[in-house]
Amino acid sequence: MRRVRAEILSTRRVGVYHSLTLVAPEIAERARPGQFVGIAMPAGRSFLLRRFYFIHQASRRGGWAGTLEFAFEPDGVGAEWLGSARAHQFLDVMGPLGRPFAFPRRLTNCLLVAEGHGTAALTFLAQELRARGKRVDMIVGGATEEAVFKPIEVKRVSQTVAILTGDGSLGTKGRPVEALPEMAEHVGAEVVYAAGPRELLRAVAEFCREHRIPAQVAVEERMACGIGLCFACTVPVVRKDGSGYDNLRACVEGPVFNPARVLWDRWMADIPRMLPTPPGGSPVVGSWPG
Amino acid sequence: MRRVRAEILSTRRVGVYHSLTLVAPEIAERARPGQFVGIAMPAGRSFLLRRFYFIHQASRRGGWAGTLEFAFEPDGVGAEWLGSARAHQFLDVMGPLGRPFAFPRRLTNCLLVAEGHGTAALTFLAQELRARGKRVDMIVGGATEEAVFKPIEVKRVSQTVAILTGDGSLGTKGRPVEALPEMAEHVGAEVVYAAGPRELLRAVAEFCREHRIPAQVAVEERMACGIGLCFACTVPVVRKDGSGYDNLRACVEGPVFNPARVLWDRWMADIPRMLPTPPGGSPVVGSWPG
Amino acid sequence: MAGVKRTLAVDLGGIALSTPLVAASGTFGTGREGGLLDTRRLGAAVSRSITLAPRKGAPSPRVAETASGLLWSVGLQNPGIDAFLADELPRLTRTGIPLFVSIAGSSLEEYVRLASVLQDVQGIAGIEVYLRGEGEAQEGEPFLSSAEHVVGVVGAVSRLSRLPVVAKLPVSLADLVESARGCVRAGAHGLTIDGSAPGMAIDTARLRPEVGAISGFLSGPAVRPFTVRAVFEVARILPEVPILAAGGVWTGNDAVELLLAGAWAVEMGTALLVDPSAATAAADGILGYLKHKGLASPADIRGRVRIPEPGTGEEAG
Amino acid sequence: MAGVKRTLAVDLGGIALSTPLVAASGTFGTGREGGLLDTRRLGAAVSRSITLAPRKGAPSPRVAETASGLLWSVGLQNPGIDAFLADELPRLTRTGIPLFVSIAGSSLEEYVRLASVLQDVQGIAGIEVYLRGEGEAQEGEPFLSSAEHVVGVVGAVSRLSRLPVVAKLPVSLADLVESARGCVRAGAHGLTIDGSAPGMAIDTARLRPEVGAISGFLSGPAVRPFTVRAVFEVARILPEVPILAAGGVWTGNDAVELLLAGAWAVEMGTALLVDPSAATAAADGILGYLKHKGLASPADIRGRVRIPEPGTGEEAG
Ligand SMILES: Cc1cc2nc3c(=O)[nH]c(=O)nc-3n(C[C@H](O)[C@H](O)[C@H](O)COP(=O)(O)OP(=O)(O)OC[C@H]3O[C@@H](n4cnc5c(N)ncnc54)[C@H](O)[C@@H]3O)c2cc1C
Ligand SMILES: Cc1cc2nc3c(=O)[nH]c(=O)nc-3n(C[C@H](O)[C@H](O)[C@H](O)COP(=O)(O)OP(=O)(O)OC[C@H]3O[C@@H](n4cnc5c(N)ncnc54)[C@H](O)[C@@H]3O)c2cc1C
Ligand SMILES: Cc1cc2nc3c(=O)[nH]c(=O)nc-3n(C[C@H](O)[C@H](O)[C@H](O)COP(=O)(O)O)c2cc1C
Ligand SMILES: Cc1cc2nc3c(=O)[nH]c(=O)nc-3n(C[C@H](O)[C@H](O)[C@H](O)COP(=O)(O)O)c2cc1C
Ligand code: FES
Ligand code: FES
Repeated sequence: MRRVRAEILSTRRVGVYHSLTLVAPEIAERARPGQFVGIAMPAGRSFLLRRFYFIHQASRRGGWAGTLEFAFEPDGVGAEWLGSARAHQFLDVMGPLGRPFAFPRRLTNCLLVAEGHGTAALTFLAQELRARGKRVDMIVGGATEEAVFKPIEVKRVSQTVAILTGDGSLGTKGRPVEALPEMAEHVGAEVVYAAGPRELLRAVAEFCREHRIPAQVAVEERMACGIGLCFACTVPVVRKDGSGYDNLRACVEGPVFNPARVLWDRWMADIPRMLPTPPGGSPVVGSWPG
Repeated sequence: MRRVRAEILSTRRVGVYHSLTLVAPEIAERARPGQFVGIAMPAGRSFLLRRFYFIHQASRRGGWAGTLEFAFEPDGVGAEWLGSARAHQFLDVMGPLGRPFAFPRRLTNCLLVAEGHGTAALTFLAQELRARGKRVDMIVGGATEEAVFKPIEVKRVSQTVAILTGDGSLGTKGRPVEALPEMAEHVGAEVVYAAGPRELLRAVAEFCREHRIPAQVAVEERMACGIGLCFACTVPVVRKDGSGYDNLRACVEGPVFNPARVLWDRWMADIPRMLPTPPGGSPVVGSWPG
Repeated sequence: MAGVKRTLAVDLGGIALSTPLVAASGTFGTGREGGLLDTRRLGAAVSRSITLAPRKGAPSPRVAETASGLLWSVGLQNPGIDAFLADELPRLTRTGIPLFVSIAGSSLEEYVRLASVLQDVQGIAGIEVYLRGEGEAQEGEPFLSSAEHVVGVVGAVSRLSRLPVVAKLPVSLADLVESARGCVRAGAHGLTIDGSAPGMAIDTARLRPEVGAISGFLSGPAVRPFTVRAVFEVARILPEVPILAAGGVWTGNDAVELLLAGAWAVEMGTALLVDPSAATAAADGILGYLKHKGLASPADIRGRVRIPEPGTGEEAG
Repeated sequence: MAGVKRTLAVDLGGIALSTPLVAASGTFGTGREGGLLDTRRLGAAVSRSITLAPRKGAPSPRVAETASGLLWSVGLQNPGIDAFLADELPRLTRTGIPLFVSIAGSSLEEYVRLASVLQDVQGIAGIEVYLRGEGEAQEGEPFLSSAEHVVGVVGAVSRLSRLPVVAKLPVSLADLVESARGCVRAGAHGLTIDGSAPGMAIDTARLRPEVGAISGFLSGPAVRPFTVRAVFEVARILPEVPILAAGGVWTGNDAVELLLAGAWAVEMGTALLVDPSAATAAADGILGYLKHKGLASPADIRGRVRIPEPGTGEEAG
């Protein structure tokens, strides 16, 4: 884990995404799939928090040695600013953050399921799995063709590929999770990895539990520090001994979790919960009672 | 008074100042010396308020017709941002704001005293006075040579010039106000105009009252709206009939005031103080003769 | 959703506004400035706060910039109620925008006298009662520092007034929710919940307070979370009472946030000072939101933030 | 000024800190994270708030970004005092930075038990008492909602404690100044004035609160004016009492502003989360300021904001 002033080597548009390549050897050398970086916003802005992005590429060898790539949709204010950054500008970058995906020791057939920018994280994983002699198949998708991240690279790194888009503009119409049962059967999946929206991760969790396939998912939860200081980013995860659950920090104890142990209902509770009105009458919503 | 999206035609360094020229015909056509513009800060910053600058040039004729120039020291966050603006960028500009200097009808010999960026306002005034057949002499100054704004232009628009710098790096060592008595006598000043720090304006007020010379000064007070809505920018000014004083808004009732009517002690109270009304009542002073 | 007839109009319990955007007290000028303030989409405006006698206001500087905020202390500069009625009000009402007159006093008696004078005045939409404790201490306690004082003033004004009375409650008031309930029981027609709160800034170079009055009030986007919370809490217990929300509204999305929290309309202050057409932009933003959600009017989103029914919640502990 | 021996050291009434910069509760981790947090210029740190029993904390999301602010609601997630003492404290104290342990309870009894347990623990610089009303209602009134409750808790903890006790008072507390005075009379060694205050934000796209607990507390630069004002007011009446200021400190200049207002030291929370070396940068900033002004130590600027002598002023009204 390092914090560096990293120069932007290049920026480019990849469909709906912006992709930034940084010169950050201290981070690139240590980066593993599933890990992420935290980028500081510039001073004087009204938005203070770092933005966090999965590492898509980290080159340790060759002409690009010491570089690092990540990709994002410039939707909110922070990502929009980042999208306007130019080559040779410097960024305040922390990384690699979080626990990476674990590689299977014995098992061989790895099925990777990604949606949206999750694909950026999983192509990195695919490469590393291949380098370890694993078979990699991938299901990727997005709302539209433009939202499918680097489909050509995906094809390059995986044996077979299923692509699904919400509007059918590329591949099959639908969401990646829909291809999971057939694909898992077809490729003989022994391990499943996933990254993307919570609904996808949750569906993967259910499928894998049902079919007793070991799985790992990389989650996203709102973060403040990204390095474990503040307990902002917790996810409810059942203890190994099943004696209950703990709210674990996605930034240091994740973002990669065993989906079978995540309490999806609790984590995804669509509406926040609140205390009953106290006998006195006035609502106690001011502060969460812990 | 207009609000426009104005393109930056050019930016340049002038000593310690940044000078910006905007394409803003709607404002330039109406601008008169002593008036100012209000520049909006970009969205997403933690600093919200517009920054206000005296108009240094407003071209109604010739090749630069429709352009407008102002100058500033990039010391605080807002001015610093503005200093980083580049040609072809657009700014949200309001202007011309405030009441301009009045031109004397009968009197001829005008002495203009300026310090720091005040010189930017008064060179504009000098030009307009010259165009009306007045004699213009100027005293200008700043902390260092670099802080004397466009001394060559000053020389071009005035009959005689006295330059004073705090460190003696240009002209005489000292502050502009020190040259006032001699220069006023020497050039036979009939009217005095001033712009610059409050200490200067106050000294000009005292000198002119003593010597019964009509004067006008352009003040600066912190502003929020710049257009009269909020009463942020008030200056205590004695009523014409001497019946007391009013807190007048520098942005609409100023920034040009008759210095004889400004309650300098009250306005400049070094530590915040709520002063009692002077025991002798407020002084009765003549209004601007013209 | 074709066929939805969309409007920005809102009804504050009988006071009809063409939009839910209201120019906040102290940021609308005197009716003489005209020019740059874009009033087309203002549903109403509130005058600066008027006292019985003229007030010169606070020493300068009167404003300071803080992180996403504006610290201000104008000290209620105003010409007094008589001069206001003679010179200022006619110009303000001539704009055609429904006008609330804001009144401020140092004692219960002053408030009552101000309200009485306004009863016979034509063309006013209502009275907004300024309730910061600027008055003198009464029996040791600063005036307006307790819910009791606040409710006392609002009750007295409401009882004698034929005009709708809106109590402007600062979020920093102790017992805000209790005060709100009290004001309504005492006859207030509506409430303005004001997120601006007392603050201070120091010029470290000159070792002196940034504003002449030493401390001021903080407004602007920085304080919006306080406004949202206070509006939410008050609206939950007083869903039938028109609530205006002031504090940190800049964009259409900010306005929507406060409507969702329970506001019936929003006031804009700092935003108008910086961007004189902020209300028009905000109106467009609200319309865009309504359109996107397929809704017809601001009333459709009022108080619609989704929270659990009381009692169904479970402790996460 | 040659010859001035310059130091950042401060003495909080017997507690010696190498700098006036203190890591705020809830933003210093558990001692296991290490790595990026640059602790070289931290004069002290405060642990996250510890309760008797373990707490799982609030539902997610636990943070939201607002204009120059951070809205947070972690809900006091902590392992409980026993596990804290066994696993977390040893690591925290191993850093060598003076450590305050923050305690939080739902009742007077819980606070007393927490304080008792800490009496026998080695290596703690003091106790910071968290005083937000998170507890259950007592006789109808929410716990810690009044000065009386707050002073009661702080007094009970102070009486039994051999360790210095610092009461962390939220600026949103009714009667802040009275509470401060009461806490000191009841035995508190010092005070932390906390500018973070209850706020809420709503995701307008999804019509739901931005944080899982519905509302949270707002911290960060947005709230600094509240901290400055509260510190100024409390320090004026309690000039002999060590005051720590929390809320909006990011840069050295921010720290100086609060020292000028009367703080003896400042806590940094949000800034450390975003910039793990913010304290080092702030220390450099304070040193630069002292140098520029020719002063020797932070104590030389404490409370030195220039204001008029009481009594010489007149109401500007
Ligand atoms: C471990 C991790 C990895 C991520 N990897 C990627 C990635 O590779 N590509 C990518 O586009 N995005 C990724 N995100 C989301 C990313 O951090 C930003 O949140 C996102 O770009 C939106 O920021 P914004 O400034 O545009 O939005 P804003 O609306 O300005 O964000 C406001 C606040 O909410 C937070 N936030 C908003 N959306 C999310 C989200 N989905 N998850 C967590 N926090 C959020 C922001 O970080 C910020 O604090 C990742 C998040 C995490 C936690
Ligand atoms: C009528 C008028 C004309 C002006 N003309 C010029 C000019 O021609 N050239 C120039 O350099 N400056 C001028 N100023 C000052 C200018 O508006 C800015 O305040 C200055 O550039 C500092 O802004 P900042 O962002 O750098 O400082 P910051 O420290 O970021 O400013 C913080 C706040 O204080 C205000 N402020 C700071 N200094 C002053 C000041 N001296 N007067 C009023 N408000 C201040 C700022 O506007 C802002 O609201 C003028 C001010 C007024 C009122
Ligand atoms: C310069 C200024 C002057 C103000 N004067 C008054 C006033 O006289 N009476 C009043 O009730 N509120 C006054 N306010 C408060 C506003 O009406 C509003 O409640 C507050 O600014 C919060 O809204 P905002 O964040 O949109 O500015 C003033 C605000 C500002 C900025
Ligand atoms: C994520 C987070 C968690 C916090 N948890 C606690 C806590 O457990 N106990 C406490 O006393 N304060 C807690 N605080 C408040 C801080 O200690 C501090 O008082 C506040 O954030 C204001 O300072 P700042 O503006 O520098 O962040 C927390 C703050 C944040 C941002
Ligand atoms: S973001 Fe702070 S602990 Fe994870
Ligand atoms: S700055 Fe608002 S009235 Fe002058």
